[in-house]
Amino acid sequence: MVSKVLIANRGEIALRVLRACKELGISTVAVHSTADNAAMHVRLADESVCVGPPSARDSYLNIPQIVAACEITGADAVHPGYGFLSENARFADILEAHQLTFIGPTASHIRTMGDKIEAKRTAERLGIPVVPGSPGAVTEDGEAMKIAKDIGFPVLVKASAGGGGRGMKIARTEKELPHALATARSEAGAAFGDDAVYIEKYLEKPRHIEVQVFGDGAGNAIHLGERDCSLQRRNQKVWEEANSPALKPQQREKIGTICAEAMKGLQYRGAGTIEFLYENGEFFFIEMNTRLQVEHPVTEAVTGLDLVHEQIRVASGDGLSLKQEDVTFSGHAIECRINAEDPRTFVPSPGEITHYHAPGGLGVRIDSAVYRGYRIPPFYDSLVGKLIVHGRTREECMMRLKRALDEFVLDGIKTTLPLFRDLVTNHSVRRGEYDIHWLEHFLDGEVG
Amino acid sequence: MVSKVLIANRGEIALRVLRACKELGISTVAVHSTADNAAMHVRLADESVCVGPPSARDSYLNIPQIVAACEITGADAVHPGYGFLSENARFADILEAHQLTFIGPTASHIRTMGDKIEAKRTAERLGIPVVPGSPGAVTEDGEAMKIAKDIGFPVLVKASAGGGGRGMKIARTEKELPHALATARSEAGAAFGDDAVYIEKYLEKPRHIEVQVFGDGAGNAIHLGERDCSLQRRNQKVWEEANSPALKPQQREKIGTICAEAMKGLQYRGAGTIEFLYENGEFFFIEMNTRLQVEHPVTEAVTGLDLVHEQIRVASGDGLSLKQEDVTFSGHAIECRINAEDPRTFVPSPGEITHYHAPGGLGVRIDSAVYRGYRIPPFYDSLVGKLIVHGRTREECMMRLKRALDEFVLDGIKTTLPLFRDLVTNHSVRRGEYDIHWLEHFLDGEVG
Amino acid sequence: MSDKSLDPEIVRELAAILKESDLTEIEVERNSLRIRLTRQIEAAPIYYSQPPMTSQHIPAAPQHQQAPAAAQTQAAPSKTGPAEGTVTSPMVGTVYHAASPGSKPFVEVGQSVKEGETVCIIEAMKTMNSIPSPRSGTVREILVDNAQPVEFGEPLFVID
Amino acid sequence: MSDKSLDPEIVRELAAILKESDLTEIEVERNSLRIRLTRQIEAAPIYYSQPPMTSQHIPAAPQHQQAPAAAQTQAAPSKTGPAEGTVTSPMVGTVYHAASPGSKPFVEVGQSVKEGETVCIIEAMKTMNSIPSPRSGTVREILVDNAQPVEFGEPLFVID
Repeated sequence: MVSKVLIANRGEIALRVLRACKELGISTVAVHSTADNAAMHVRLADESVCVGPPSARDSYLNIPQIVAACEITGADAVHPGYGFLSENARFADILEAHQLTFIGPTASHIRTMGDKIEAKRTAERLGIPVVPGSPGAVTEDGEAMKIAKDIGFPVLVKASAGGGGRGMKIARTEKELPHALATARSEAGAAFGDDAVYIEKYLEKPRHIEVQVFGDGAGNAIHLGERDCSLQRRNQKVWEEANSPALKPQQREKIGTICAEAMKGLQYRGAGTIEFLYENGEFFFIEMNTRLQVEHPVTEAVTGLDLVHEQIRVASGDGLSLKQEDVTFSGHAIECRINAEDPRTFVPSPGEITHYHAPGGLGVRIDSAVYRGYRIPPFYDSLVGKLIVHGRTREECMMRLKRALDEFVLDGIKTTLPLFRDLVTNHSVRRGEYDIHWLEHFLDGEVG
Repeated sequence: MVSKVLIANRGEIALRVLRACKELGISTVAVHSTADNAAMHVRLADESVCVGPPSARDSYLNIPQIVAACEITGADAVHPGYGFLSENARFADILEAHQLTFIGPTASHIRTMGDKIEAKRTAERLGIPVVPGSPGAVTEDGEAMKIAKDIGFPVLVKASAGGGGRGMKIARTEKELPHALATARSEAGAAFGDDAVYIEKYLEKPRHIEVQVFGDGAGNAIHLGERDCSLQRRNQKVWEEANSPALKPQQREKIGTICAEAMKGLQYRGAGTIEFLYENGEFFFIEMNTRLQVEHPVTEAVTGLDLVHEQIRVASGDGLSLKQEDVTFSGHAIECRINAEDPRTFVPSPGEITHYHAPGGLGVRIDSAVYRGYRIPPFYDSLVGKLIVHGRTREECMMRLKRALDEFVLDGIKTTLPLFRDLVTNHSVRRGEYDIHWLEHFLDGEVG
Repeated sequence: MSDKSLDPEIVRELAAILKESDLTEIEVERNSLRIRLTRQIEAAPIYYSQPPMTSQHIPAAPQHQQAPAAAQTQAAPSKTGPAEGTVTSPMVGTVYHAASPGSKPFVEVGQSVKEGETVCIIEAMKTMNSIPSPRSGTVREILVDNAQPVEFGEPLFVID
Repeated sequence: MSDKSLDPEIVRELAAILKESDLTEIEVERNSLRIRLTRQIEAAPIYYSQPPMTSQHIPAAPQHQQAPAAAQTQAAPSKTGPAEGTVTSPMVGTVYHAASPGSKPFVEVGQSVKEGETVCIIEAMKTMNSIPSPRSGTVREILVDNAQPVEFGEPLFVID
């Protein structure tokens, strides 16, 4: 097993990784910017190294400094957390060149999944369902109609060179298709100087469902069920749960098995997440994240596994601690991402935490690196903590979440706690009836 | 189900019960003395009633005031927690007379188990193993020898009227018995004016192992496995774990089944704990507690059940939520009782908590009613919080406990946290090799 | 205090009072102006499920908490503590100002009472308990309504 | 500030009051205007696994933390912050005072250096980086040993 892990991150995830290391008897090195001298992960680590000024580019993203920190401390492995360098293939390459263990997948897998087109192609090859559409640009209206009928209406006509919604038109019926094609082409031409368009199935009200996978890098791989992260605001996940209120056990097993088999085929190493849009019983690949996710604790709550322990095991060459048949799902878990933001406008609210008291009791987990008197620096993301609640049923989980939210004291800054207090009693959320657009509609006052 | 529960207790257990009520959608009434106006359970309850001055006798033990508090708030049930009125049969009777639900067993069962002799007789009748001994006073040396040989040496000769160790002699061999009898008789005569003695099996190095039981009051009963509470100081439990490091699964099932069957026979209602001394594979009944125990969270951690939910269900007449075959045991859990006491002298240390930061992360539960700025009143017991840690194995649990103890900040008063930091790395504790005398020897510097 | 000119002298005055009187906080509010001064001891955390006003003042003066039992979250109790001559409830129960509905109240404001004279009845556990006046004097205030539930220590009357 | 006229003098006045009267906080609110002054921030919690001396002083003066990376728990850093003329490390690595073992050190105490002159080498990622003096002056102190690991911002020399 690795003996000294440098944690190339900050905030709650640095603390999360530090805890796992301590529990495995592994020494820890915290790196930090000058803005994070007083951070919890720095205080609790066995050693710490300041690697640069507040700007992330010069500190947490500064590869030479982080490698030098490994050298002067004798760390033999690096855990990148999420964000920052976690999906940086070059970083993984450099660590390897320095005989340092990167606790994550191979640089080549990071590269493959980091490229949208390559990722989709790879997913398709591995048997993962992708959004059906034209294989490439469609130039002829007759061909377009044939493809559209094949995949079924509604369809989306998208500019091949596109982005940002321009050159994007929905055709809900056969009748609407010619007009959609014409409009998209002319918009695409005007916007990108290239009028090539392609056709894709359009999902009206999809859910975001993702499957947690784990591989040992030698062809063994398992899945740990799904997480439902449909409650999003501007593509930022806000509330995640496992299991999804929308899936039946057979569906879980089916998509899970597909993902696990794909990871076996890829000889994937470590933790990964395969993200899908889900609608009407069908899954459509979005992307794969080749790292630990923010929302991994809900999977830990329902499986009883420690995913960071597992990552370190795999990175140390000890393989997975369990087989697929040993994985069981028990109860229900929800995570709320508590951000230092105004709960309505989402304007960040850095500053000093004047009172802090986390809820406790049965089934409540807090992952947070803040404390009373801690000053949230304005340089990094606004996540101040995660509240993860487990119950035997979704109903019990929701009731427990409600009481935990009521107990939470976090003063001095604005947080999204009031939003969660609204959501936990909301009728639609209680019934699990939401899609990826629901939260934005709710915030706009369009749904109750 | 009951609709409004008055919680006739204070501190962490009042908060524990309050949380369960909130999770079940039941309204809560806190009662408190004038010393506890700022207590957490008062702050978080839907309603609160001050029932008297600081002295427990005039407030938390003041039955008329507590019943009056039910009247003015319209509470229809009372949860007594542990201690205070929890094993007061008269209180249970009075509540019944006022058509209030007592969340606990019948007054008659409280009475039976509250009387040492009656409890032992009842246990024996129900098939629970008791310490073998003479059925009553032994007057004749020959008879004494016959009994001693039957139960096996060493034996204890005890004054029938005794207490406090006087008139108590150990005979390790047949040869020692006549002298032990003579000495015990003369000491008993001198101390109690009654020289009657009886004989009991003497246990050299027993463990304290207790079985959690639950009955529905209608003849259905289950057991939830055991807790090992051998780490004690002056008969006060300090550290509890489930499962016991000393028991094999078959032993757990055997003693558990005996206890569950006994509770069926008794038509026991609610939560109860049957305490045993355990030595060389044998169990010997000590007493039965007809209430929730301080250490119930370790059972919750390994079974996934919420014992207070279960108590409220049963008290509401909804029966047990599960059958014996649905009970499973998963992983290992340890509870540390953090007291406001000097960690070596155990002198209480009331006062203001100047810093408080509880550990978080996977597998860590905190049950505590204190907070930064809270002033621990000198009138009640010194428990400031319970740290409960769960892991997939005992080793993982111990490592997690160690890192959680390292994170715990509780300043301004002395606490027993340093003792637990010593224990968690102690060789004997790590191997689970301890009996009920071990901790006192350890504190005296006699074991390492 | 006029809106336009905040005289710093007033704050200095308050600060001096705060210090010499060993208080922890002074708050002055008049019309749109509000001045608050604090000193030393940390305030306890504010809990979400109760209005901060109530809970914040409890630690500072526990014996002065006077929120009616069944309505703790309704109104903040008097922040200054009981007035001289306050008679508090010795028990939990329901207050009655008269021996039976419709009969004359035991006491009224302005009335003289003798020590030991019944000033109200508190019902608890179906029992009517006569509450005697702790002193002879004049009833200045009646602080509870008829049939109001009270907790231990809750102010009932001002008699001096 | 547009609320009629907030004379900054008032804030200065309030600050003086806060300081001289040993308060911890003053808050003034008027219509849409609110003034709040606080003083004397509490020390952060003390963590068990690190000596309080180190961690307590971090919040007060983050830029002054100078504990050597690999020996953070050994000694408390200077509490007063770097002296005038301190040259800090621009990178993480291992300091060498001479170009090769046995050769003459780049600088010694009392020696004059010119701006841009190499004062030491820091090795990081197998690369030797020359560290130039940021100014011309006299070497007053050498704060790190040869072959000592340093973190970003760690004081190396005092040159004035």
